[in-house]
Amino acid sequence: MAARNLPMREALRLALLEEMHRDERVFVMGEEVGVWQGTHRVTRGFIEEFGEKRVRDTPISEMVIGGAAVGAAMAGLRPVAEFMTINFAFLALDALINHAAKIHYMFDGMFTVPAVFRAATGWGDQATATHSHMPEPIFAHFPGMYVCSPSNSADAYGMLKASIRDDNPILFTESIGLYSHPGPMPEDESGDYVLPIGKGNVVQEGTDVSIFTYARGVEWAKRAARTLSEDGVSVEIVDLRWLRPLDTDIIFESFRKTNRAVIVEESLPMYSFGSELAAQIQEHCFDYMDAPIKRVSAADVPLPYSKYLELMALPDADKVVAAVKEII
Amino acid sequence: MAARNLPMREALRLALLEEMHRDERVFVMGEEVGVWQGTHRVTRGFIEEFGEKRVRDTPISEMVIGGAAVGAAMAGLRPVAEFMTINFAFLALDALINHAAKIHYMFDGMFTVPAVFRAATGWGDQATATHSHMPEPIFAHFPGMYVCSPSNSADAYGMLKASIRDDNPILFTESIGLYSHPGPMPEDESGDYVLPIGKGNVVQEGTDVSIFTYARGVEWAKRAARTLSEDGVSVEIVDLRWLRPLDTDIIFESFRKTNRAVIVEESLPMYSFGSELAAQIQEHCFDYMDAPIKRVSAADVPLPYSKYLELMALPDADKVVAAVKEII
Amino acid sequence: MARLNRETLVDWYRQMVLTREFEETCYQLYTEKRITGVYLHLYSGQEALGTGAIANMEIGKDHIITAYRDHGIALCLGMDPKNIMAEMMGRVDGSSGGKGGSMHLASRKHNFWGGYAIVGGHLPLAAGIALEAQYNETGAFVISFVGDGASNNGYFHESLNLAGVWDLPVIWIIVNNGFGMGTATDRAAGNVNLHERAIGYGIKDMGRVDGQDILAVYEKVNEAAQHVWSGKGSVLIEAITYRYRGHGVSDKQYDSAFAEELAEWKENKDPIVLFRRHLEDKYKDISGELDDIVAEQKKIVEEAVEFAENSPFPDTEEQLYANVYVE
Amino acid sequence: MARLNRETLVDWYRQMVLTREFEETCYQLYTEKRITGVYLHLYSGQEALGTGAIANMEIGKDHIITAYRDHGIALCLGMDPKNIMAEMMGRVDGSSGGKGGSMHLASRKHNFWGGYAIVGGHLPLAAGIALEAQYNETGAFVISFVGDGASNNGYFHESLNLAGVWDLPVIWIIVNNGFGMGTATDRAAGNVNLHERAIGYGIKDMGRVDGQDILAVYEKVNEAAQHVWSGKGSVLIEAITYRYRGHGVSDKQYDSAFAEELAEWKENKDPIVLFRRHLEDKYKDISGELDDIVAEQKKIVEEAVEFAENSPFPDTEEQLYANVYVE
Ligand SMILES: Cc1ncc(C[n+]2csc(CCOP(=O)(O)OP(=O)(O)O)c2C)c(N)n1
Ligand SMILES: Cc1ncc(C[n+]2csc(CCOP(=O)(O)OP(=O)(O)O)c2C)c(N)n1
Ligand SMILES: [Mg+2]
Ligand SMILES: [Mg+2]
Repeated sequence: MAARNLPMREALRLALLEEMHRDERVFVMGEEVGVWQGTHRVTRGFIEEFGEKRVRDTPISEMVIGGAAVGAAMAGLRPVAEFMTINFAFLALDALINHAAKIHYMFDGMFTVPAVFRAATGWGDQATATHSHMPEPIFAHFPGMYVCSPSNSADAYGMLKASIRDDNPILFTESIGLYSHPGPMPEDESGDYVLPIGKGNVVQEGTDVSIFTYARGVEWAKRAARTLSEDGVSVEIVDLRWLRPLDTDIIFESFRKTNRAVIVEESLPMYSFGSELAAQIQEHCFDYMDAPIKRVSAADVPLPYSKYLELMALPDADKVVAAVKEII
Repeated sequence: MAARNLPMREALRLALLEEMHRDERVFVMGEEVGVWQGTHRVTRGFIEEFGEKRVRDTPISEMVIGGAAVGAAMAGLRPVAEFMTINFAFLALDALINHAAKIHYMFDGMFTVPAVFRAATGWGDQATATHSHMPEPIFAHFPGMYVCSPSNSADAYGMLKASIRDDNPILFTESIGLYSHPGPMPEDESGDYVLPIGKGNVVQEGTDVSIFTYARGVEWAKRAARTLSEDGVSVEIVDLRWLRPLDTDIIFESFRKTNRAVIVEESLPMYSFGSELAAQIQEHCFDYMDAPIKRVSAADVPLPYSKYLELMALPDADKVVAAVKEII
Repeated sequence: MARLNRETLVDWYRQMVLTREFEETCYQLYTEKRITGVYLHLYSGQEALGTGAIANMEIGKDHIITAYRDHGIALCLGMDPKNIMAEMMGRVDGSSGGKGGSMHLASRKHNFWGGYAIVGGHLPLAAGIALEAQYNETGAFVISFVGDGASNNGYFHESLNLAGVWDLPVIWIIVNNGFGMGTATDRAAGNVNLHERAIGYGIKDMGRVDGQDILAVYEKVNEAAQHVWSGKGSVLIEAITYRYRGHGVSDKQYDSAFAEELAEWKENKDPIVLFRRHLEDKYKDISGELDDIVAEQKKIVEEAVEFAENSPFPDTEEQLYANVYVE
Repeated sequence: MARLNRETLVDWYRQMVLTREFEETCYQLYTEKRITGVYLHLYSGQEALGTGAIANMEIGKDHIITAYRDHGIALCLGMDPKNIMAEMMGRVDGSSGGKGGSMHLASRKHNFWGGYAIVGGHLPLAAGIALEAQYNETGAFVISFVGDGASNNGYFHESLNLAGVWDLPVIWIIVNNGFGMGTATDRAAGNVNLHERAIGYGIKDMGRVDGQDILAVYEKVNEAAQHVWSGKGSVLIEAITYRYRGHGVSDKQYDSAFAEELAEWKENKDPIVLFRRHLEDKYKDISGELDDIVAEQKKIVEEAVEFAENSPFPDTEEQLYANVYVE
């Protein structure tokens, strides 16, 4: 029996739908999640199915979206709060970092905060500087909250289920560029396909160079690998999935095999995902390094509106190929 | 004529005082900067000297402290806005990153935002999780705003003057642990001692290992260097001063000489200062690496209140010594 | 301040028609993918508000700032439609060099401090700009538009309270067009009389105004300006209006539910129709002149499109990295 | 709900005395460096507010949350002074295992969701906790204290508005003690009648109450509870009070300017003195009993200190890394 193909948005929708049916305590809240059917259609049909009690439109109030989800989670509910885009979660940084992520520790385990904060992330459709971010690294800088971003439909499904069932606060970001991207769903249709938190995934095995990435970067890496294979370069692709906890085991194992790495991220370059991975690898795999580790990131500018400028700033498969060629 | 010694708070105060006298457009705003004389006494006596027009107490409203400074700066003033501590600047992340840092670019140079955002930073006096951060890296992740933190009185003086005179938005953080720390002031008493933006400083030359750090880390590095010199290890200490622009020249030059490095930061370890520096060094000085680069950072936990736990979590000279010994 | 003679009124009509023409052309261009990108928020339906408020400004002295629904503001201020259209298309001759796009129009010359895309994000900027006016005693005021949806955001509270404490010269105008995206005002605000929020900040509550009636808007804002000039600080006005093209051009599904409501507004409360009727009542010979104006505005917009499409796209590394910092 | 018989009133007296005794002991311990760290915010002077409000709660059912000035709340709820004092000192027997300290007291058992140190940060938590009560129809309400200073923060606006839109069962009590750190209320709020902010959110404006008069506080909050129980959503109360020990124990310079004002409050508006006078008027034979209570509370606090100082400091790696995540 062939597994279904679903766009990532539908995979997310299905996971959320099933979890809401499974557990009465799960509810969604956020801007436009109800009557408007979800800005990204992930909650399409939910308000009709679950009613206003469990599908809660909020005012444009990110601080209270973040903080009320924390309070509700502490008190025993399991909120799935949506930030329409991650850019608006900047307004909830305090609620997320100083509250969601710290309360369990600060009261030494007295309270738990089983909240999922969903947010559309990424850029590339001329949304201009204030709406063009992939800032997971700044959230993952802080301990206490998990941070992830899936690269495909099956992962999106299994990671969202895992996040909703976990007792920790989780920032779950979803690449806007992947929402409409179709992909095979897991064979397991039991409703309990739950991926382990903090585990990366070897998307493709290879021997000459490792590409470490997540979310939309996986697509660029795959395309780059195809091009490179024509030149006889064998690429291993590792999708980290989680920025926190970070699966360093999978990174080190891959690197110790290939001895070369390129890190691909849609984020800005500095104090970022690529920085941490390169730092970890050189520290823990020093004797395995045959070449410097390269990073492919967004251009280090506030992102521009105009389409060609934006394209120049965005990572892509060609840039990945070029980076690999520098170290092969 | 011997230069004066001043605690860092007084050096900052003097710089601000002189700049306010020099330029009518400069004014300060923030919580408790006026009547209460500044939480950290940096604006002591200012309201008496300059009056309420130029020394403006604000409500506890970080979003508008950040955003009103942006507007005032765009319109032609030169605000020095104070966040009582950097923790509260989390509430102003959007004002700082999506507004201060982006407006010049987004309107292609039409507006400038010559605002300085001062904030006390760092931890170590049992202020507990929500008040214990040194989060410069998450602000420096984004282009458009400069980010710095001085390690001593003379630098504090020269860097604050430079920041006030510069036409870019600048996040200027000040280690709470250094405010009372006395240090020599510059010989130059002209009032125009202005340090260049984005230039680091070799605090101490050495040949065996480079310690890259900033702010309070310099003190730990110096103490570690003294201990290590007893074992015959010659340590070079580089104070980066600026996280953005980052002085990569000074880093690479030092590393190419010593071939070994330890990075010391009061920040949390992941997606942080040490990550970026290690990534840069391995990429640009690969052939000079004799050992993995080590990082000494805060423990990866929301910081605890209790004093021994807190001490365990905090970097110190001993931890720096231990890290150096691992790679020497 | 404008004098309400025939010339002025006709000019208001011209501004409103220009805006409508411009916006409907943008809509068309977007469907043809000649304007690209995910966001385009049109001002159609709200023309009386921008025009009537701005008529009280001394351009170049007083200040104005708004959110992303900013085309109408740029046009009423007198920015050249050519550069505005070039900005929509991301061209080098765009008012922001193509870097800002539809949501980020601005003009230093007109003291138009920009359109902003983070809901509420421009409100503290308005306070800061007003502080400059107060600090330097320029006698200028700031007009800051605020969406009904935006009025529920923390920025609103902190900015209006600061304006209250510091007596800042701001005319805050809530643009209550009934919705923030798909959420009706009463589902987002605990009290739908948004103007009453002024009470909490000790600023003057100026109540509501019919945002479709340009004369009413003009007078209300004029009264507000008197208050601000007298040094008594900020005022809050709530203007009732409607957006004809939904939230943004790429979001349509929801608005179908409100097709009737929209038809009703277009039919009975269109600000341009109402004002034309007023002008034709007042000046019996004016119809021909107004027709000419309509034709003229169509031409201006056509020329703007032509200009914009002939302007090159920025596409060099140098352009990409220019103006990250002031060097 | 408590019945106002002699036993209840005497218990209120006991709670207030316990709090005062506890706080003044903390002050002493801090000067002796037996309590360490930079922050210690005492509740002295505000005892009637915590006691009178909490008297309306069904402990374990209703909820309460507050800011860092939280010792009095913990004590009135009935948390053991021993664990509270151990928390002040960062010991393993502290109510938060020594990880939270003075600003972060809490008790799951008492539905006390904590003291929080980011101004305004706990207000959305209050809304979320109330949502659980509404969602699960528990019939519980939430008491959320809000500083006068905190009422100017964006969190306040967004939280109270959400409470208004969703009719959440929260009794919001502004603790107007005249200052946020060194800034007097009227220098921080555009309208000093802070309770009037309720209007903007469509929640019930219950005006002011004398926060030094425990009976008035009790009654006001009781009336609030009736409103909330009837399903009509939130209310806002503004309680007028004063802090005797300044903002925090380590900030003193400013308060000297207000020495006279403080003396005046202590002299004429001390909540414990006033209530004792009331009890002695009402029950002619009560003085001895009250004296005994005072002595007893002193002893309880002394024992708490002893207990705390005998509790070990957490100091292992395991303790440091415990409870970052739920495993
Ligand atoms: C902080 C933030 N949250 C959410 C959004 C997404 N968003 C863009 S416009 C909008 C609705 C704003 O409504 P309103 O203020 O009434 O303005 P209108 O569109 O009606 O002119 C929303 C939710 C945003 N841009 N910024
Ligand atoms: C967001 C934030 N800004 C600033 C501070 C610093 N701060 C701590 S308490 C305080 C004053 C709060 O005053 P109020 O709300 O009136 O409470 P009170 O101390 O009078 O009980 C300030 C400014 C903080 N903790 N959090
Ligand atoms: Mg609206
Ligand atoms: Mg107060």
